[in-house]
Amino acid sequence: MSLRGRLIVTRPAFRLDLTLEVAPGEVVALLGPNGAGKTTALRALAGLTAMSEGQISLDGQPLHVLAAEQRPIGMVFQDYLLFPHLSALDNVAFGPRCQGVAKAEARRTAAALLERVGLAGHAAAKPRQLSGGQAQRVALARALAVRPRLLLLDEPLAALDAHTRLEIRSELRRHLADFDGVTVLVTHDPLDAMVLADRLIVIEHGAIVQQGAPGEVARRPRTDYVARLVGLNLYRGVADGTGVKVGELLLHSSEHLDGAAFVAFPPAAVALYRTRPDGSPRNLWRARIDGIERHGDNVRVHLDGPIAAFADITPAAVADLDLTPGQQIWASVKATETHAYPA
Amino acid sequence: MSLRGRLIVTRPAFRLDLTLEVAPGEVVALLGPNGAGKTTALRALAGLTAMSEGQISLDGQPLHVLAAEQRPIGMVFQDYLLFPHLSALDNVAFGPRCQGVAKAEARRTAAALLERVGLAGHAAAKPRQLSGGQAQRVALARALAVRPRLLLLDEPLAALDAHTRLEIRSELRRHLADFDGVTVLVTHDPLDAMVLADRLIVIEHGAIVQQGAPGEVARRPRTDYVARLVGLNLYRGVADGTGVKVGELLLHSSEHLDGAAFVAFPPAAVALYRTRPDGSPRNLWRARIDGIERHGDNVRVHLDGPIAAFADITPAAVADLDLTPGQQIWASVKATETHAYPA
Amino acid sequence: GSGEPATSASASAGGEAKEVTVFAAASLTGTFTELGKVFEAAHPGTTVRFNFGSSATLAQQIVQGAPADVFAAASPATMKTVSDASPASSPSTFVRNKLQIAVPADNPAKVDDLKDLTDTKVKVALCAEQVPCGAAAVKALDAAGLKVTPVTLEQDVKATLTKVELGEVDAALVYKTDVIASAGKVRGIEFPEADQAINDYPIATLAKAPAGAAAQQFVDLVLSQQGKDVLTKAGFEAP
Amino acid sequence: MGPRRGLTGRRPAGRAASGRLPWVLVLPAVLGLVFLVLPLAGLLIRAPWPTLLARLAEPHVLEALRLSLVCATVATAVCLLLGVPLAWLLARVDFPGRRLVRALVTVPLVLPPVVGGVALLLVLGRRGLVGQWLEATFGITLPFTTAGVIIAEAFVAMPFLVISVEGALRGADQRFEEAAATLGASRWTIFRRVTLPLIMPGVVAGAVLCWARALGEFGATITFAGNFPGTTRTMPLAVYLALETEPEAAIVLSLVLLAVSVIVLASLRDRWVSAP
Amino acid sequence: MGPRRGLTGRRPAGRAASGRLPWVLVLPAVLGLVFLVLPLAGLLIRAPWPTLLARLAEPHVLEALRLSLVCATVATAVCLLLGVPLAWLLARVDFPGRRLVRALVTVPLVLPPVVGGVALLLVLGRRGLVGQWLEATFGITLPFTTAGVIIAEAFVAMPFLVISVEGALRGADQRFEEAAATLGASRWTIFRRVTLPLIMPGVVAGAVLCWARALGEFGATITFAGNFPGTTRTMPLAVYLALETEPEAAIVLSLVLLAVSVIVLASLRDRWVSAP
Ligand SMILES: Nc1ncnc2c1ncn2[C@@H]1O[C@H](COP(=O)(O)OP(=O)(O)OP(=O)(O)O)[C@@H](O)[C@H]1O
Ligand SMILES: Nc1ncnc2c1ncn2[C@@H]1O[C@H](COP(=O)(O)OP(=O)(O)OP(=O)(O)O)[C@@H](O)[C@H]1O
Ligand SMILES: [Mg+2]
Ligand SMILES: [Mg+2]
Repeated sequence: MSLRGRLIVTRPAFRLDLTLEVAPGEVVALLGPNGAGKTTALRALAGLTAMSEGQISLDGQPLHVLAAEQRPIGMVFQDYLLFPHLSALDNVAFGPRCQGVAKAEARRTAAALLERVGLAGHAAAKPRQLSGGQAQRVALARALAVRPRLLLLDEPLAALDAHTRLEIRSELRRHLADFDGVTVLVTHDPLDAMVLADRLIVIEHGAIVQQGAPGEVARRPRTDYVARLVGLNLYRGVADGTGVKVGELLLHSSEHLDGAAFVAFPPAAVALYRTRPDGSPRNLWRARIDGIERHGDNVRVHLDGPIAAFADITPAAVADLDLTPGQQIWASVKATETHAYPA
Repeated sequence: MSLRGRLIVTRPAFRLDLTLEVAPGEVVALLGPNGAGKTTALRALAGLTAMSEGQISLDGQPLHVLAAEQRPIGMVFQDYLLFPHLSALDNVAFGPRCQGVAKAEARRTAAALLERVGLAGHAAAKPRQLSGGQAQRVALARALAVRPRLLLLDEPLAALDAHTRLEIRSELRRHLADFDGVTVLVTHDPLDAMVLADRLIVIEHGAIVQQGAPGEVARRPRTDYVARLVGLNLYRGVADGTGVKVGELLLHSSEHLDGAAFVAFPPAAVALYRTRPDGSPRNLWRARIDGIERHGDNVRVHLDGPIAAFADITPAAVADLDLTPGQQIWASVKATETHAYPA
Repeated sequence: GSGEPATSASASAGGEAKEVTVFAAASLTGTFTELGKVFEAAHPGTTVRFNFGSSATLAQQIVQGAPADVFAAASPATMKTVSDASPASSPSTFVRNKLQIAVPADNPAKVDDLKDLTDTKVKVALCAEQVPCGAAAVKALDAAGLKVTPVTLEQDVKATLTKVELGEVDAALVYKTDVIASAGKVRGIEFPEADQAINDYPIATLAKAPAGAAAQQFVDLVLSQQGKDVLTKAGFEAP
Repeated sequence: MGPRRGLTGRRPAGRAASGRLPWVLVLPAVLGLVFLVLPLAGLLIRAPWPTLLARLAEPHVLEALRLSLVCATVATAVCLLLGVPLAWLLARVDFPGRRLVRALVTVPLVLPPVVGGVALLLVLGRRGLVGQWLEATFGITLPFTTAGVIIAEAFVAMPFLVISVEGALRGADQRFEEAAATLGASRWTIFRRVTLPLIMPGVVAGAVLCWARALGEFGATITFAGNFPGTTRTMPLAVYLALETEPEAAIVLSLVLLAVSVIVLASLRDRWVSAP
Repeated sequence: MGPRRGLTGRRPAGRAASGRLPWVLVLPAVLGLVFLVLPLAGLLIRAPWPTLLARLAEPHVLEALRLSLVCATVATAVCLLLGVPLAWLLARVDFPGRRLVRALVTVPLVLPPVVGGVALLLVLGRRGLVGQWLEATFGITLPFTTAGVIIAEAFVAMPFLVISVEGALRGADQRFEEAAATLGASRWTIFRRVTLPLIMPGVVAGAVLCWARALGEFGATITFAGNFPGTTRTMPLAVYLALETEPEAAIVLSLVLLAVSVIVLASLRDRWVSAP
């Protein structure tokens, strides 16, 4: 294990307590709702926020005893924190200069990195002359320039436009693939997490609630937050054979289980009917329409009832069914589309 | 027309020149790559950046002659700019206080708004005690608190986690639906744009390159940026009947057209073959695999060749075809899946 | 004459409770404070307010309309500044001050007379020519036909004395009164040429003095034998 | 008092592990501190400790001390009232001749205080440009009154306030002011509710300088306001007179003044000097 | 010079349309400015213009002026060297007794300058605590030398620098320093390459105060360094002595000093006083 540690930060009204183990070359994505403690965790790793307890080791060496400037880290801050008095180029060259690289050499490195994030033309611009996305790319280049052993990225792509995001993501991915250090990445974008990370760690209220390979987490969410992140309806209930009792409702799935269990299905698997249908779907319940909104090419219907659920249907279906908020309706999901797993 | 104006801002190496017309109650989304001038446009509307020429009128009254504080606006900044010395509550109450609302009343309004963005528990926190997403929500509440006639939102949801984003987006949507003023929204998220906006305006290099209803823009992108935003492969060529000549390649579609034309198709419509297939797809070309990356549940393959294209295929297909970067391959798209329209 | 002197400083609401405002050179601080007490005892209901400062500053203040009744200056020149600007009663010299050589108590440079000051190894402080003690020093040295190169030309006699007290210089020319006031921290050495460089202290009531007769009474006290006693005790010479 | 020891101190929201203190900063800092404080040691050694208490009990000492504190505090208030807006004007409004005005603000600093006092007399004295008119119209005379002391102190001390506050204003991030403007705040509201709280450390620094300078002011005061016990004789003037008669007393008085000012300043809570 | 006119001026990256200037700020600002500058008018009126040029041509005036400028500038350099680190220590290192040390830094401000001079003599004079040793070991005596003038000026002026720079440091956003630390910058590098550039306006403000105060310094200088033409007689000393005999000459000398300082300060480019 290359990074290994227990991070404990106590604040009035907030406590972070994480155990992290990351292998060399591994990219871990921290996910979690706002205020979950992701930034706090990165700051503790960087040595910017004092830990109240715990320890961290990197490559077997204790890290928590070192001051921030002695840790072999590179960090992208959520709000960039580019030095306002230095040009983009000098911002990027700052780290190498601190490591004793000669000025010309540091500037060469910096120019190459700016080139890679598509900002060769803005090398001379001061941060206040950069747009939000440009600033974020400079911040990324600045963190990469120090060739860190531990790369800490706090939403490094949040301000990028879709196009640039793709490119920078690929660029970052290439970079991370060659990188034998440890990367901890905070993101709100499931796609970023899936593309960039080898493992996801989901934090809520300062504690890990789920972790695993991206596919595993996506298939078997264990909290509402994760379920929404990956776009699933998720319930917790008690399984008995192929049925999972969620509140009043019994949901059937194809898996055999016993005891506490999760059951999940995608919104697109939910079918809606004006009158009670008479067909194969095993899971059927009466729901009330709580809201309707466009969602990509489809329409997302919020359902209330024995279970709260989202249903994705086509605009044509909305018109056919003449759906309006407040209306009572029947909802069904095929047992083969639901997925049950132990809680 | 409620907002009507021509915005011209000239900077060394950058020129913004937009003509805007927005109806009362309409929500317009400004999209565009990083550095396109979106923030600059909002700042000009807010009176924070001096226009070199042009004029703006709101509800028939000239706006550009007013100082920022006299304009009936509310603005969310890309980097929030919460007042560091005031609590979240007082940040939100600041605007109403400036409008002469009594202190207790202003704080009540502010508390209600914080409640609506899910931060009732953080009312007393200073900005530096808020996480990124929390700060952004306070900034949104602060802008809404002044009951502006013109709402300017610069990436108001960028820092929110997926779950909160959904909620705040719905909240914002409800708010905007009741709002009879003009809203100009900057975003990089196509989904936000689709859900929130009545009309999209795409800016590149300071000029409008496309505008229209979200569906229209999504179906008929006119620039690479828009195409990637909505996830299409887009080419510009010369049409002659049902064929559009793109470089060397002739792409067939079901539409009849003549002259300069765009042709677009989704990555999922691209099929890949190891050997030349012998079937119905009319569009077939030889391509080189430039890169492969996970993309949601599928795999996105970057293709080089007579045209650059993305193909989305299932992981199973990747395994079956044993695809590797650098490999030569055949790609095909059915004519019914391509969509041609005049340039 | 412009401006009735204001009543702010020397408020005399009725006629009985009077106030005499005396502007006096800082070197008179000790003696005049004592005389003020004597005066107040002799004239119940009348108070004496002193404004001590550098004679030049006081002169400036009076010229600019300060509500002074009596001006006691440390040099005839400053008194002249005042009487030129606004008529004062004819000034009378009430004391004179004589120079002495002041040396630190242990007299490290073994200075005995004025001639020793010409030795370049002896650090000497003099007052600047612009201030009375400096002018007197120049006169005395001229009279002796000596040329002394001081290390500093001090702005007033107290500053000069401080340098001796702290041992920064080996000798200085200061007034006898200052030597006496230093209470043994410096030693005074008399020298004959001092008689050629006597400094006169003039005193006068100012025209339109708000205190009127009381002002003249204070001047009279200073000029009286009682006044002389107090002043000579402090080292001043009677004129 | 070695700063090294301090590293064990807690830093509320501080860094996990502070790096080594850079000697290239600490060394000159300690040197500077020694340079500023050592002369005080000299005074302390020379002070006539046995008679100290007796001297302090003298009523005129307390009187002068009280006058000094009152005048310096009022003068600081006046400076804040006039100086902070002036600093704002210099930092935020771009008017022609601004550089000249900024340089002119330093005039009272460069003017030897005694000359400053003379200048004040020339303008505000009974026969001065404005003083004449003040007396004729309102019957106000300023010289030789406590008000005169305050004016002299304010005149000498205000540049310190103006220049430090202007520095703070220029260092502050103006984008918060922009945000306030979009919320409908007038420039005055912005100033009061956004700018001022943000630059509070600079204002406090300026006020401290201003107060301390006013407390120690001598030349302009004695020239403009005279040296009357009870109304215009502040501690520095008392020190001056004490130097004439008994130098030891002068040291005692100085030490009293110092002690009081150090106590007042040291009791300024850290909160006041920190950014929000 | 009415600031109102200035609104027509161009503001490089400024707001589109500036709001009305708030009179509640402009009025006190103008009042403050008048208060600071009016006494100068008094001096200008009293100045003996016809003989002015003749007086200026006197060689000792130029000599004193040169000495003043050199000493004030060197003293400012010394203050920057020692004072900026001291300010950093006070603002960034949390050591016990910090509040007391911060208050002690103001000692030279509160001390009447003459007493300050005496205190310096007690420490650095021929028989002073340190001075004795300096003379015995290195043969250095400071009183009555130009170095003495510089020391006296630095002693009196340094608090201004320290306190304004500390104010600026406390007002600065420390998160940039954190960002620099994550890039491996030592505290010294952070200070030099991040903190210092960010607080430059505060440092310049402090240096201006410091320089101007040193230029006008009188009491401590004459007490510690004495007054000898060519080596220790700076302009304020010349002014003071002139005041004793011919006030007009004193005014001329003051005006010369003022004019030079205003010219120097007004030629400070705006760039130096603005945040990056
Ligand atoms: N300096 C601080 N003092 C006190 N509380 C703080 C401080 N900084 C953050 N918090 C609180 O600690 C919690 C965790 O904050 P953190 O910034 O780590 O969240 P996050 O996971 O990064 O959220 P986001 O996705 O919104 O950026 C939040 O509830 C926040 O309000
Ligand atoms: N103050 C400034 N001075 C000079 N150039 C600037 C300034 N601010 C922005 N620019 C430049 O103007 C262009 C437009 O910037 P703007 O901030 O409007 O972009 P944007 O569309 O908001 O981009 P993003 O999506 O990254 O936020 C960019 O090229 C930027 O570098
Ligand atoms: Mg965060
Ligand atoms: Mg932007």
